[in-house]
Amino acid sequence: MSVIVSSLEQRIRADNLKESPLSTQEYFVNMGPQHPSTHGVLRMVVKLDGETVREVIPVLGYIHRGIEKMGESFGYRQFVHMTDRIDYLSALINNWAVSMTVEKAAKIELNDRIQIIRTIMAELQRIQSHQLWWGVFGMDMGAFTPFLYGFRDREIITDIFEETIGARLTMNYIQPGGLMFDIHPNFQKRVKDFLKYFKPKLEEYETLLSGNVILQERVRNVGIMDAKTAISIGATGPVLRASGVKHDLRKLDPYGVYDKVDFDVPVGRIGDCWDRYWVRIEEIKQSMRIVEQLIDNIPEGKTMLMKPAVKIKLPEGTYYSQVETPRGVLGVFVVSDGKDKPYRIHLRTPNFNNIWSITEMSSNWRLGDLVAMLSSLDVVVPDIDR
Amino acid sequence: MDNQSLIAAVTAAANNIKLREKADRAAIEVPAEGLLALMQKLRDDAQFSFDMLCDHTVIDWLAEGTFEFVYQLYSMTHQHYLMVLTRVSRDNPTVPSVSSLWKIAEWQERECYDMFGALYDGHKDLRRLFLEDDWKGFPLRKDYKDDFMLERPQ
Amino acid sequence: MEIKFKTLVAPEIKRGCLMGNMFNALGSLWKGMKITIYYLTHPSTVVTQQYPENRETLKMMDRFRAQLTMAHDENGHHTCTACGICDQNCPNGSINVVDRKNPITGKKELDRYIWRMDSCTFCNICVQVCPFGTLEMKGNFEASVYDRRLFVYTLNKYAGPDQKNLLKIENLDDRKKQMESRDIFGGPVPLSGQSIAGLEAGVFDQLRKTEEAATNG
Amino acid sequence: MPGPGFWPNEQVIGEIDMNWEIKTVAMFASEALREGYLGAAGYIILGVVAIAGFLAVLGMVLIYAERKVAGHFQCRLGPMRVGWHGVLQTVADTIKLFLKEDIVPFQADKVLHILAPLFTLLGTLLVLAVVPFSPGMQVADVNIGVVYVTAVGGFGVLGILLGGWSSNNKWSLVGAMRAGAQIISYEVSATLALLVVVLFSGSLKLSDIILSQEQGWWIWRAPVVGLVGFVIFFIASTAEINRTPFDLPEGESELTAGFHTEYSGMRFAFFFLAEFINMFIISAIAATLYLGGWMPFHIGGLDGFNAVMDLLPPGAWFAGKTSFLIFVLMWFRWTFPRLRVDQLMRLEWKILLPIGFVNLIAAAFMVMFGWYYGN
Repeated sequence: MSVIVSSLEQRIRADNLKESPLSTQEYFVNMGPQHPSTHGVLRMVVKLDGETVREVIPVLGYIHRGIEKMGESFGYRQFVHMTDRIDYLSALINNWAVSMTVEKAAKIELNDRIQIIRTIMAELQRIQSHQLWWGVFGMDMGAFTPFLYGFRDREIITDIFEETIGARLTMNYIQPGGLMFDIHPNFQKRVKDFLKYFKPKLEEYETLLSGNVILQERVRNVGIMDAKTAISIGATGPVLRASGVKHDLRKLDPYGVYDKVDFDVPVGRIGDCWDRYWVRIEEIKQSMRIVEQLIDNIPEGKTMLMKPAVKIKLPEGTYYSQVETPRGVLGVFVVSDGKDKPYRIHLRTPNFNNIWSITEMSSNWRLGDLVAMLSSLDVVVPDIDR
Repeated sequence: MDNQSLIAAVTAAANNIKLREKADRAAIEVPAEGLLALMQKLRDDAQFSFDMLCDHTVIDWLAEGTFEFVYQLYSMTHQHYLMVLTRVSRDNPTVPSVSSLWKIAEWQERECYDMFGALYDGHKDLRRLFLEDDWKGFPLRKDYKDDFMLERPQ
Repeated sequence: MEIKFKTLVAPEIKRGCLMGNMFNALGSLWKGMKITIYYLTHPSTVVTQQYPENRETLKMMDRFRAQLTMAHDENGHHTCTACGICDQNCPNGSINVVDRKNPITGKKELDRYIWRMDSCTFCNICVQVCPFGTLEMKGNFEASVYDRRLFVYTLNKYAGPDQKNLLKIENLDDRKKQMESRDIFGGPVPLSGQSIAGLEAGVFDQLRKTEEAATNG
Repeated sequence: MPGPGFWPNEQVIGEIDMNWEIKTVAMFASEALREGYLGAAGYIILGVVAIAGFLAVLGMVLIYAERKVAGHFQCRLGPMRVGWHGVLQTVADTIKLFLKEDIVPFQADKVLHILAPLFTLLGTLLVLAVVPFSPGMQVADVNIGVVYVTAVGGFGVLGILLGGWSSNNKWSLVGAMRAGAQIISYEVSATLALLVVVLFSGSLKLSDIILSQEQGWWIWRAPVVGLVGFVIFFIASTAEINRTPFDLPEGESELTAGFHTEYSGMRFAFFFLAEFINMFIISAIAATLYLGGWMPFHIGGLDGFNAVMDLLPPGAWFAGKTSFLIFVLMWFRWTFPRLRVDQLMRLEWKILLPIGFVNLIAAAFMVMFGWYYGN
């Protein structure tokens, strides 16, 4: 058995040797870890031929914090707050994923109040994540104004979160066995106000950016990824749906109350940047529909079904459950040996898979297209590195 | 296909397959030698058509001296899951690479190499994914120690 | 397997004639420009908050997790029994409950409740698990200081029995005897009276005064 | 070669009522030269100081205006802290940039790295010399003004190319190459659009071009052709000065900062200043050629109306037109996304240039047959 272990330097050197003397000189540039459009500390070694991208090698690990290792020394309830920090734009949904794994393993049946509040919170989180993405997408395309419009509207949702949860980004609200607090008395009113406020704003988004001819030219037929590649890469969420695959865990493997609400799943046509853009914009509308259906129908009930101080012990075995975050499927894989701490906890994060599609779709496009593709994948770097 | 019939079909399709108890999904254990052939079958057989490698990771069973390789398979056409597990010795943790079957396996295997020192036979570009190239040791192993680690007070 | 749920499919690209495309393109640009000029001409849409100037009107939400505080009632009694559940449940060891034997009765009681704000992740688990409702997350969000060693707070204002045990003592003077006052910066790390390498003695006293002045005023 | 009288309107331009007194600093200087060198030198120094002072003040005002306008476009307030509503913000920034360390990257071409921002600023300064602010407020009224503007305006690209090349940074180099390709391409369209006005007015001198618009501005006096020419000139000039949607050379999200990635402190400030002054210059040139410069809004034949329009001083007209065009540039910048490299080239060579050619030919015919208002 021969297993070759190499390093990045060796890889680049090998590529340099392969160049034929007749071709124009290709050169490597480091895009990141400090680059405005890699949204954090993603580093890509880009092989360029003039302005044309020949190859992209993502180099990861700049924000690797060993959350899985830490998880082995945390109790289940304590581990929940670590998931706020993997994909900080879907903190509540990540909390839900861990809580759901624990609840399934410990066989806790939740009441409707908890499930409905969780669903509303998750959908609000999805909306605000997509709002931020929309703004950042505009900025990567060179239009700075959408960035601030996106943030302006996202602020209202973060205020709603702040009122009920007490935190704006790393929330740790959905806990094994229920919710950390009951909702604030103002919650329903504020959410309804937000929906009323945001609907015309969403139309504005579409006029300002989606309809713009320059944006259309930039994103149409750029970065096409077909369904087969997308599945083979394991891409999930809007990236997969944009490629035309009808896959949404909220429909296929419903958790919460997604089986009781009425919503559609937007699906793209060819899997270009425009489809990914369109899918996300449509998802905002669908999420608003879900919230609208649920916000007036929150039943009475307890919001915490476990004693908070009790250490949770899961029976021996392996547990795997998944949720649909704004960026795709987040899977939590827990190996329990019967103690109050997981023997091994592994997070299957959506961005880890999604980011690799950049290596598939980027060759022979321009540098500006690379930025568009990267932005259309909606990458959150801590989610890749964990 | 539901879990029962899926496991029945998989067991009929290949030899040496054990059912994995204590798992919340359909799960089977196979020996490392038959892994690649089984995976090929699972992907290509229209009955299973597991076209997506949802997740891949390793469990370090320190007390037993083994590594357990976990493959979470998902089928987009049939919407069913299957967990495939295989055990190898900790001393020579080598399994055949499935990166020829699923593209993402290349990166998932690199992560497992990075974190556990698991080796994959037939992997084209096996190098560290998250840590530096000159990092000593494999952090997610249970017996990993380094100078910066803090012990949590129990 | 059939896909049972309803899906929306992305609309196809509309291709018109050359001149039509050109006018559509210019029209789309103009529509975008109309939106931005709307916001320029409507100053009421400005959302900027002039932060240090609007301190008077700025109100944080009541559940906002700014700082961990220990509730003291009007007599200055807290309800902490030094059980240490919060200490055990804290994910990153930010809480250190130091207990002691009461010099008079010999019972276990709280000496110092030390909270390290610099390592706290504000996950709120300590508040949630406290069986006596002693802790709460609230207060001043402007926590920045010039020396991070000042992030080690002692939360209890006195060392002594909790509210329940104190109320058993009828005589107020006897109560006072059991309560030994504790300082917010009196924790072990920054201000225990020891000099720290590189800093002259008395620097912390000075810092403490400024901090206190800032918190009170 | 057509003989005299071939151009039907040849006499018309000569017959324009010259009631505007055109005096420039250069004229004063040459008059003073007859009496001695000292006076002439005084006028020359006056001109240089006037331009330099104007440049500094204008740069600050424009930067402040851009930040304020951008802020309100984006539901923000813009600078609010330094001075009343942040009016001194640019002063503070300038002081900061002056005090910052001037970094020359390792293994960079030092001489060129230091010279590059000066080249860019120089090109800008030279164009400023012929901008007619108002009758008499002009440093030099060159009789080949339009050619001068085109020639000297192209000087700025040299600084950008040198800066990008000498920085020893791949991002800078990509930015500089983009800038080179873009500016040189778009200069063609801009020049073609300038020629339209030269045809109509029959002169290359900027003051003559303004005077030829006494009966009305070329943008509407030459039906369709004037408007098309104006739009082409404006788009091409936007691309020439690297502003959104054509800000590829410094496209922040792609090239970090493009050609000035490695510049800091004062040298960065020079690039920055040149960018803003360029914005003023192209607005001023567009206003001069198509919107009559300092010439009030006149309609040939309506003397009463024209008299009312003359109540506003010419300087105010110039300032108004120019600031409107500058505002439009800012409006573009804070609304549009950026184009891609190949789309940028396609827009120039496949759309703007053919339209520009057709427009020029149409203009030539219109001049020949006198098909324009006020003829």
